[in-house]
Amino acid sequence: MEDLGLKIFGAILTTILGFTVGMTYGGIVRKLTARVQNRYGPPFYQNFLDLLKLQVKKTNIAHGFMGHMAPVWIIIAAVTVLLFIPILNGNLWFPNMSFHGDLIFLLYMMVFGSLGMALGAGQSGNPNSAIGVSRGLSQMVGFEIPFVLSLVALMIQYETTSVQELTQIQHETGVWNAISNPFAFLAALFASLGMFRYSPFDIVGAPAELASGPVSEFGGKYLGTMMSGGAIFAFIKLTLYVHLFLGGAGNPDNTGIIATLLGLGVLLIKTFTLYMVPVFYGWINPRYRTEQAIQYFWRWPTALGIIGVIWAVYS
Amino acid sequence: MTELIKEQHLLDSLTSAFKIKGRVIRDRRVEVFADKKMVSGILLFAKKQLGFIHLAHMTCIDWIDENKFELIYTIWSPIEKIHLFVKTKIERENPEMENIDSIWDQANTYEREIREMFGIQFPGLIGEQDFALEDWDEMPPMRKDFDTKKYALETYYQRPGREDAKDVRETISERSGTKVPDFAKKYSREK
Amino acid sequence: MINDKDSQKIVDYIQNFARKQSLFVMAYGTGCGAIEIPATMTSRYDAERFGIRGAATPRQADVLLITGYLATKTLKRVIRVYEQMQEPKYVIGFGSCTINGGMYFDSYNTINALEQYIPVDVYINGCMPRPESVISGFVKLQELIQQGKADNGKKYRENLEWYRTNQKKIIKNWKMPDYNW
Amino acid sequence: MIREKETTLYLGPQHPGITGNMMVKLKVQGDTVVKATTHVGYLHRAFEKLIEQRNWLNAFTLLCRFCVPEPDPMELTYARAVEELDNREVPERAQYIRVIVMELARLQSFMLWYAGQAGSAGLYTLGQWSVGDRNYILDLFEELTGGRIYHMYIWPGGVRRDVTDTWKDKVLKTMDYLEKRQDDYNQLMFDNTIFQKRAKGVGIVPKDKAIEWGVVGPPLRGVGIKSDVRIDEPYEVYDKLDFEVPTAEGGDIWARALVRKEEFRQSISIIRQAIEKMPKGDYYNKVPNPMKWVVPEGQAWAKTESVRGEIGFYVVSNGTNKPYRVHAKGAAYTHGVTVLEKILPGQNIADISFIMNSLGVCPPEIER
Amino acid sequence: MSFIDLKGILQPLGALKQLGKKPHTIQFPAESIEASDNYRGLHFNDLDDCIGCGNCSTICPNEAIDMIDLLNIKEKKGDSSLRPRIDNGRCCWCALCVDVCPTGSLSLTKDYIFVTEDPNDFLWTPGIDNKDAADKISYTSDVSTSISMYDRVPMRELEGKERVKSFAEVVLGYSEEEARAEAQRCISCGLCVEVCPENMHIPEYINAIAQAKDKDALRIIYDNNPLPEMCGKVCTRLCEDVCAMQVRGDAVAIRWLKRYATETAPTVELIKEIVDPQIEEPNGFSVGIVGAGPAGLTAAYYLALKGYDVTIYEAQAHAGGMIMYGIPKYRFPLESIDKQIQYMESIGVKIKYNTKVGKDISFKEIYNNNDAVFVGIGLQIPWNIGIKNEDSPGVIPAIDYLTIINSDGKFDVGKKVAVIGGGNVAIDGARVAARYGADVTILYRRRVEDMPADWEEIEGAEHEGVKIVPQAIPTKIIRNKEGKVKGVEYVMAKMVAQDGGRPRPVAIEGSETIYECDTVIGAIGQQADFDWLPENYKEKVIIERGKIQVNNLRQTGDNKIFAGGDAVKFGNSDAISAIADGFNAVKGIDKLLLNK
Repeated sequence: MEDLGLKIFGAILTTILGFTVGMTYGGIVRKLTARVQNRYGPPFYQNFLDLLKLQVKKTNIAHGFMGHMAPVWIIIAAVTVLLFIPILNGNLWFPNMSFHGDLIFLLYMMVFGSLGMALGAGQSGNPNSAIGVSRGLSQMVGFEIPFVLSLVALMIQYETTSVQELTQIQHETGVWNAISNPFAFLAALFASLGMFRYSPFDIVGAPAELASGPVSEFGGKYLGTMMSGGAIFAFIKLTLYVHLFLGGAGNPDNTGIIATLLGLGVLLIKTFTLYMVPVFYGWINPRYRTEQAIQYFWRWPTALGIIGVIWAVYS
Repeated sequence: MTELIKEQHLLDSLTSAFKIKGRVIRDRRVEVFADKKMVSGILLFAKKQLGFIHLAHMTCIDWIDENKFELIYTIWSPIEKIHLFVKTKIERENPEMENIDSIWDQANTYEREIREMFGIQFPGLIGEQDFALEDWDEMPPMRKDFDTKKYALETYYQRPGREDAKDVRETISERSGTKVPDFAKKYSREK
Repeated sequence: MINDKDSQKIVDYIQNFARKQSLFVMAYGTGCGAIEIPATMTSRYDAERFGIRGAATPRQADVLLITGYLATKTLKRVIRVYEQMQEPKYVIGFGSCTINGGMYFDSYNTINALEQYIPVDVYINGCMPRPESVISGFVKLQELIQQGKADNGKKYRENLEWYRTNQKKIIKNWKMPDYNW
Repeated sequence: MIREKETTLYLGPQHPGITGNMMVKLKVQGDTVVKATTHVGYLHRAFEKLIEQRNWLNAFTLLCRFCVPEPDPMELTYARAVEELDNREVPERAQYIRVIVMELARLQSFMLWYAGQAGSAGLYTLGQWSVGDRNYILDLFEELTGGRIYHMYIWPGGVRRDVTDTWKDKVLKTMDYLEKRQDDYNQLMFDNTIFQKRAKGVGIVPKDKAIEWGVVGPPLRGVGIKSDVRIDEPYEVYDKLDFEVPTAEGGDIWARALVRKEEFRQSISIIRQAIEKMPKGDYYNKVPNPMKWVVPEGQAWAKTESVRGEIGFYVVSNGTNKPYRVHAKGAAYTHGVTVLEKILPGQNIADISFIMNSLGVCPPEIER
Repeated sequence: MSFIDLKGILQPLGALKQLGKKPHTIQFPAESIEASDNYRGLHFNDLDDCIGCGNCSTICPNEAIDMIDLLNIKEKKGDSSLRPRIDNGRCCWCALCVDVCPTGSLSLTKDYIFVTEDPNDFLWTPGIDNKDAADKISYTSDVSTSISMYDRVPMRELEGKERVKSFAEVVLGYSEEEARAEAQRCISCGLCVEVCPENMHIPEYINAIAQAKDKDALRIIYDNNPLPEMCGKVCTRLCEDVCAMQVRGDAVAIRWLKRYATETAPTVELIKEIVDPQIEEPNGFSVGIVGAGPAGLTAAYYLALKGYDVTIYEAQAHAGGMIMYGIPKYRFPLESIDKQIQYMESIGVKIKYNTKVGKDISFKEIYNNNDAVFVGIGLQIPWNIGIKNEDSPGVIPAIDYLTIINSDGKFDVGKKVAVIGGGNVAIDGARVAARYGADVTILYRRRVEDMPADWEEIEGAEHEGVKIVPQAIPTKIIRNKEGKVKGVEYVMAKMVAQDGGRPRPVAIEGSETIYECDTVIGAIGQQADFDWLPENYKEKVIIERGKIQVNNLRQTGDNKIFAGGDAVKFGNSDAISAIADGFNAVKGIDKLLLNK
């Protein structure tokens, strides 16, 4: 039973790590955004304060069962997915519940959160929410195609559907998938722009068009919970990308404390660097219209994805 | 002063076509006074024949002493670069004026506003009854006999604390023990 | 359950700290003072330093800025927005117009004293208040929050009758959902 | 094809995308607008009624509040109308100062437009820059007039305070800075492929209908018609200054944006010329004691080019110390109602705010 | 569109260079930039400079300014002792209040932050609630930027050289346009009303003139002044000394405007038509008036309006008293007096000329035949100059000299004239002498700025070639062989400051100078003549230091006897005070007889 105890401890640790890192990244991005905009911006821990405030805000409105459920749904999805992601490659501290075929599982679970939100927003009866949800789903259809294509490329290339294994292969060969299959990586990278919902792909909650989109009717604890879910998801996506394409982090052969911390450091550097891509892109671009966004994903990223698949097949 | 040939020419063509009075105010400004019924004809003529394709502005003046409303249509010719004012006066009782939004679509907005603010009816005018106001059941507010200050004082909360204000003139009168006769009071300083 | 007064104090302190450091401002330009809001929020004055940011919908907002005069037509919407906001909520009145009618004191279509219709935490002087004033207003509000004095929603709930009477005096056609929280 | 269900969408009055405080009621099918109706009145303050209660000079404190983003043209137009009624000469120096103030007002308004146009499309960085930089112009105003937003500076007879040489130097310095900064803005906005995609072909004002619909200002120049009050009916000293009135073809948001981009340059150039040419002399032709100032009976119409288009004032005097009637017609009066209602159907709902910013819809100007 | 718009994607990346720049944010409140030098922030009022005219309150488009009574402000002339209080819930910072402030006491400061929970705090008094803001003043108005009209419309006058040729009126009066312009300068505060002994409705009639309602103006004037034409020409106009405009500029020409108003009615019929006096039914009481000077005429006019039977007893052949005989005709033409007298007579005032009380009729008779008596005798006996050889031929008191000339008499002043004194009478004497072609010099003990005469008179005299020798104390008259005047000897004086008073002239030893002249006109004041009054009345009517003691209603020790004019000890010795005496005596008589 020792093993289980460690796993539970690890699970809690993972959740805290994912949450903290996700929130802090958000804060740092706000700070950096401010610098680009010639100003100082809020402190990097601002997101925590926002969250705390939202949690202590009274929330007296309800929009039906799904209204209650949506945030819960999102946080459950987020934590679940988090637990299936290898935080550090083969590190015992983090309960990597990976199993064979978890990549496909993750693919579905990640949609799961958005789905919960969609259902909750749909029940709020706000037309902005409804339009926002439909836009969100359209956009998801847009970026899922190159994303899935790039994953498919990886799966074909290494004939595995386990994230753990993909990481391990990169660790062993020392060649990142980003290099071994650059087309798949690029396709995934473009798809990630859509995933993080910075402009030009912030069409879901475009303020000038839809107020705050799906979350229009959510405030207080609901919004706070969604925010934490979002933060964890951000961490998940980044970690997943790092493990899929950027060689992962952590050394499965050495799980001592120093090595673990070192591994975490590598993870943070890689994730943060990756995170900057959509952020940079967002600073300098206005938002697409929905159909333009879908067109965007279905053009270059999809083509790259297909090339990636072909590359994988023939390499 | 330059000769106002263009303006005079324009005025001549209008006065001869409609037998109306008018004058050249200054350069680029010509006005004609028309009967209520002729207005739409003049506007249409000006638009189609004389090139006044832009309705720059339209307004209403409440001449309460004459018991008339004056409607002013300001139109502009981008080619001649002249403003033409077509002015007409209508009765203040049950005022009604021809709707010209078939000539200029944008007249619709002006007419809705005038309908609301002065109570002039434009038969055939499309658009909701309310323009800027909501649930207004008093007299149309831009009429001269509507006292906005009185209305505001009655309707809205007045913050107390200013009752101790004094009038300089009255203070001085009081101190010197004289009174301003009633017939002179209208010349005292406005408050 | 926490019964200990001291621990309650600590909890209050933390709560208030979070509340004051994270003020989501309702993006509703009710009047002309709204022109200085962009200036306040953008790079020259950067109100985000205080955790002040915009919120697109009333559900998410903490602070309602009444930026100047309120036409009766807007008043109705403001009340609606205000009632949709979640507690704790705060109201800042901008400029002369909210205090005593400002330059529209004799207009038939604008209200004079804002606190007659919704409770107001802080009034900012000016016509219109410049960004420094606006920020001072926020700083003052933060002080009040930290001291636990700003409890706008409670005041409104408790005096709902009185507010309703005043509101209905102005708004002739009252067709609005009840305030039920 | 199955007809999608029509839904009603209310854009505003509380909505981040709306310019100011108004409401557009939309009938939409999917993402496409079928019918749009503008509802105004949320900012109705009864200006025209209030001005009738004030005396001739007092009125000008109200006037600048007609339209918040650009108060100065209102002051100027009113002043010019009253000067026409009163046969009052304005000293030449005052005319030059007025031109500088007008162009500075245009610049700051353009910068707000940059922010609005980009912000409504989700490009917030530009808004942060330009609105932040706009403060430098407001600082100039503050130094000249004592007020940041509401200057209450131009009044019948001239201007309220004289300009100093240090102020002129500051203006020139700020102009240099803005010229440099505008390149940054343009890099982010006009060079941006996504912005181009968003702006081109959207919100088209048809060329043959433009004048009839009452389109004025940059939107009219955006359809290729060279129309500007500053050249059509030159006022103040605009006829002594050398400037271009840019036009663009297409009538879409892109064309309007190009026009404004170039006008920004022209404004800077006008300010430089005006500062150079400004003569010495009086800045104010004193009006009598404002409480007793009586303007002769008559009616006058004055118009001025503001950033959104022409602004006209119809001022009527009945020979007393108060205006009998003042009617103001701003560009937004037609842009915000008729034109908007006409061009919105067929557009994507994502573009509504974008179009409104591009037309320069300013609700306080519509209902006053 | 190109295949791939690489430029369009990469170009915006230039924005990233901003990352390295230092933000231009002003981290308020930690740091802040100072507001500009003429920022329009909160008000500040210099309470000492403020005169409480309330012009700020009037111009305010938002009715944001109230005038309130501050207890710590002392009442003084030309100051309403009210001070502005601002309602910041109304203010729009247009700064019009600053621009119209006639004294420049009101200004705006660089302070603008004012945040509070209590909306009632926004009612505050600048200068009291922000005492320390005096060094943060930013927006002010000086004479050039203020929109108050500080420059008086100049009065057209005859040329100095032209004037001395005749007794034609020197001041030509305002044209309609000039009068309107001048009347528009008035801010209608009414501070002047208080100092006017008669409390005329000055703001009202000026406003009427500004609004081109000249007839109404005249009516307002006649409400409490039946001799406006006289006042419009020769009033001492104390009002103009406290005019709000005079603090930083020229006072409004109140006197000239009154004069202008009276010009609208050139004939008696017109006056009657315009003023439309409402004469009440005779009430059966009769009042006798001694002396047809301004006081007596005023009393007579208002008594007659109230239905009294009024009779004036005048010793001279003309009514008007001092204004008839003491003022030269170039200032106040004969027709004007006649017109006013005729108007009085037309409403029922009876005047018995050439009837000197005590000689042609006894005072007792008047006293017994009337229900009340009003005494307005004025001052006829000149003071002596008090120097050696004063009784020489060629030395004449100014008042006698003027009386002779005004009675169409001739008086040969010779070639050179010395006038001793600095009051209006002295200047009148000098200017009249100048009109007879004499070379005139005025000798005055103090400095020119100390002269009690009007500055306009002094200026006028100078234009007419009158020389003024200030700080000259006459010591004796030098006679020639025939005993006639040959010259005046005087010493120069230096001014020595004196506690609690104006500086005193002190003679400088050894500075004796002789001014040679043919005539010396002494003008250092007059006293009343009470010889006509029987002793038993004199006891009741208390006379102290040559003047009659009266109460507020101008009632003397004898209930039935009222008194006014220069002969009573009340107010100044000028025409407008005399009119005030007459006006107030009417109230007293009303109270006595009708108990109103």
